[in-house]
Amino acid sequence: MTLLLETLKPYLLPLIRVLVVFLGISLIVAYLVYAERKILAHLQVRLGPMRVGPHGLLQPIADGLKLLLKEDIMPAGADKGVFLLAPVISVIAAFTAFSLIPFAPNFYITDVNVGLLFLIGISSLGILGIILGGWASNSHYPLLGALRSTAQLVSYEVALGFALVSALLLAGTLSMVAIVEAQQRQGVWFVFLQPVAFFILFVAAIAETNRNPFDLPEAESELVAGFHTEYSGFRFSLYFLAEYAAMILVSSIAVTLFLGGWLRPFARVRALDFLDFTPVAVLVLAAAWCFRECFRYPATREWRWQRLLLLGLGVGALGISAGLLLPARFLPGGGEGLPAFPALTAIQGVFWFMSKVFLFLFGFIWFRGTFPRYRFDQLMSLGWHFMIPVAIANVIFCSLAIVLSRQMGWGLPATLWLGTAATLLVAALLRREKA
Amino acid sequence: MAQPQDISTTVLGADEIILNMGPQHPATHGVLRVKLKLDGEKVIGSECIIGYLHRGVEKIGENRSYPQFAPYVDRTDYVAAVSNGLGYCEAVERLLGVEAPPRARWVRTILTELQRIASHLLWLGTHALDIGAITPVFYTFREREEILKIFEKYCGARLTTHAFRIGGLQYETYDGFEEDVKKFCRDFEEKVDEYGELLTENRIWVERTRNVGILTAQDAIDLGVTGPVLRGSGVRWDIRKAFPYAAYAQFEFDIPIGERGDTYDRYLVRMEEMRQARRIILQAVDSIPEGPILARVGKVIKPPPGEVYHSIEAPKGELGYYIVSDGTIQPYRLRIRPPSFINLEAFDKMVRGHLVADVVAIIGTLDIVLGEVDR
Amino acid sequence: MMFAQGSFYVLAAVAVVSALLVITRRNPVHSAIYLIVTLLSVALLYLQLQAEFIAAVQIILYIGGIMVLFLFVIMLVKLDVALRQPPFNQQWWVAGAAALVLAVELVGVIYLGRGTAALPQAPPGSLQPNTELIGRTLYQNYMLPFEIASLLLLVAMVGAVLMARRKAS
Amino acid sequence: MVPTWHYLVLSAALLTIGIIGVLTRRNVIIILMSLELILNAVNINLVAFSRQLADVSGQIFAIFIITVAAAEAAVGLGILIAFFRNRDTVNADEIDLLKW
Repeated sequence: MTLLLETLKPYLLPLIRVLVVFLGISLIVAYLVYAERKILAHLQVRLGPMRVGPHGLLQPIADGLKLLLKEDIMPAGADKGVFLLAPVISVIAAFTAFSLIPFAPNFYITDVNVGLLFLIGISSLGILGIILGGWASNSHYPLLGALRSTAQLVSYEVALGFALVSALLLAGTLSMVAIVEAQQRQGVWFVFLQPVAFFILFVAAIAETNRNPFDLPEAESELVAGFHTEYSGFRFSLYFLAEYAAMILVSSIAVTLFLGGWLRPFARVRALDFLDFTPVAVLVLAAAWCFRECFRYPATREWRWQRLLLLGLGVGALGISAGLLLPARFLPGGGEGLPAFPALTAIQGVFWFMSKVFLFLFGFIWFRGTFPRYRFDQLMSLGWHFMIPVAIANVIFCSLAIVLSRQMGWGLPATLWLGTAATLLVAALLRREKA
Repeated sequence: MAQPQDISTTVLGADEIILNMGPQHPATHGVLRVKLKLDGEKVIGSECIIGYLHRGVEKIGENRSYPQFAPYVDRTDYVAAVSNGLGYCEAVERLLGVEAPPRARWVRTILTELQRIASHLLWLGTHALDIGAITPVFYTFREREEILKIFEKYCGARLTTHAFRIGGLQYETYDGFEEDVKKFCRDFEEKVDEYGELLTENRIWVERTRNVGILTAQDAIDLGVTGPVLRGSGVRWDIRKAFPYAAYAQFEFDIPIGERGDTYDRYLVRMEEMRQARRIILQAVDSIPEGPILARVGKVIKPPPGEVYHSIEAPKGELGYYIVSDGTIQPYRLRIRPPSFINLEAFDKMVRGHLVADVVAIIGTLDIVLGEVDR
Repeated sequence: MMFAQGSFYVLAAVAVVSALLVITRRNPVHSAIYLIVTLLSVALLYLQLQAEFIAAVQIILYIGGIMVLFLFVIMLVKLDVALRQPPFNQQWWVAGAAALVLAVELVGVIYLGRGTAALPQAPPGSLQPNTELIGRTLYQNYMLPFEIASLLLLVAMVGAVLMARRKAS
Repeated sequence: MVPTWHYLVLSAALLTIGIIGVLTRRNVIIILMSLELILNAVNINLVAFSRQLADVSGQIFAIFIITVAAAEAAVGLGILIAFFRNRDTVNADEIDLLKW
């Protein structure tokens, strides 16, 4: 028994991390759907889910249950094995990739020296799930959706790749952890040195995740639901999970590469150290909102459990913030060698990382509420005639700038901005040519 | 002119597939079924299959007395019930040889123009939804709701209003009718600009609608399309100006026309029509004359033998009623010229050579209502 | 160590079995799926050989690129006719016999030469850092082949576009 | 440590399977896939020897081979599509005319 434990010991901590990350991502996906519905609703002068739980907070659970209980329909003439396999591929691809994301300096599953390459590779496996699902359904709409999807993903992967290369030029490494550390060392997030690459990455990320305005593979008004038209119940929810996990994934990649990963904004400015207390402030605000809503709900019997839930949430948030503010000297042993607020310090990385990711996700949702959908040929033309040339120009000019700054001893940021200006010139020329 | 061929019998090439769109599809505006012959994603042939909502309205008309049939016309173009009612009532009035009193005509004009705005709002929201902008539909429904509230206060119904009676109006306007209409018009001006902000200048919107579904003026006339679809092709033809009915002769308004006859032009035409409708309403509501609301038509409506064709400019185009009377209380034959049905004829001409995504844009821009197509 | 060896045999078995399935399945989509399994296990073998870069390239290019292309083409061509025809041609037994002879020969040679191939094993970590090493070698010693390869890709791209393009009728 | 010749045996097995596939299948798509198997078999050899000799050149050549594989797949599938358009078949034994 002890021998077994000894053998398993090195695997225990990674296993716990894997579990925490995967469960966390699943939970975030569930509430991302809720957030999307709520944000879209408020953009569209309506309220969104309000019934299940206070402000519909339990809606994701109800949705999940509903999906799980639905009948798993197999279309006649479908290729059974492939049909069952396809959504699983998508989910596995989306979730495996998270093992390479550094959420905090001390919290990541693994870090390999070709991390970014693996990340792209694994996430590109997700295409297989879409294309096989579309083919196996034995139906025209999914097939068209799958064809669109493949062409779109493959095309925008090129632009995405070049945008990533621009960041790699600055970091000089493929390891995700080292990329963030490079930004820490250079004292500037790469978004300020490579705005064009960041923009291209953002647009390509939207295309890669099939989100509006590039949501052609599942364009509701044209292809009903695209590649997952024939899927229902549990298997549909797998695709759903994969899609939203992929959104979080590309946001995480963008945050790691361009927005400084786990770094706090202005990490070097000591005068802004009070920003370290932002998690506490957020929690206290959330608690205050919970209490206010609790009193705004009608004090009748039928709302009782909803008010209790709000009260519980508020108290919980306050409790967590109190725990975060637990000073080190109250800990057993006096907290020797620990920072002043150990819990607060421990969650800093994850907090800032996830905040930036949420910023991205909000952008995704905002776009969905704003833009019409591109047509397929326009999407392709945008990708090949605009995004890819600009991305290549950016790589060329920025590598030139880096070489120049090394040779001539010019300041790196200024030279890079020069390169960016040249790229923008190319972009303007391309646009004019098109018009 | 190319005849729509029966595409299901043609031999398919290597890259060609037949795609069945509808009758249950999110973007066919009801139960239109379109068979598309695709080369990859390019449409090389199409065939519309209609009739899923056929209720035999015209035949029913032969078995109902004139007033009894009036509620049925509400249910043809069910998003513009007021306009349908106006057309029918005026047709029967012409058959009878009576004219509605001025007050009734003024109120009729106001309500029909409100209905035009409501119908265009519904079109705008769903059209944008088809093209992938999911937000405008909620904004347009917000304004449409205000119009429906006015209808509800006026006659008690929101959708199938049955607002008019043969010979005039059944109900006097309620207290505060003018204020409600004016308030709506005041609010609506900036709202319609708001939709413009969301779409008119939007790159993606312009790219999706420009040069899509071009219908030249000659083709439009040959196919007999009417309404905004015809005007979008640059033909200045509007029955409100050509054969004024109700009280339109009294008011100033412009007829917007397009230049290229593409989907974007039709969009602009309809947007401008909403502004013009507002203009008409504002003129009318300030000058509603006093007086009776119902002409003397007698308790039993029994037109003399004869026939009449009367048409109005409904939101979707020329809505005509052809009624043959044999002197009894029921029409001998009643025929509705539905604008949606005839505009749908242009569909095949417009979609050829476009992509699947354009098909939904073109269905949207034709602004069809299947209740009216199938009757 | 035991884990490493065990995983090699497992991966090798998976690769061979799914390779066999690739050439025996009637439906090309199933073949493609099994080929993806083979390619994935080969990629994992590369990882074991401490060639991380090649492993990543294998996944990105082979699975994310070439196999997606294969699947894409399979979807474009109609398969219903091909599925009903016999999957093997008439000369299958000749080909099988010849291939078998080849296999025996290869394995024999490898087995006989296993001693001569037993050069001193490189110590672990000798090819690290893998990516930098490959990058330097590729751009310093193999610059010309690299450029030629890029030219090849360009030619292939133009050729493929030309082939697949429809005749303007 | 797994001896190098085990990798060679694996490579030989994949090579043979690939060759059988190329020679016996009628479907051109599967023939092309078998070619990929053959190229992979070669790659395994290269990478295994690169490991044994502690020389990165083997991996470089593996990259070149993957490049060639990509080019070959693109051109091969392009030809296949063109052929399918004209003849409506993907069978290798029906490709028996030099000109169509």
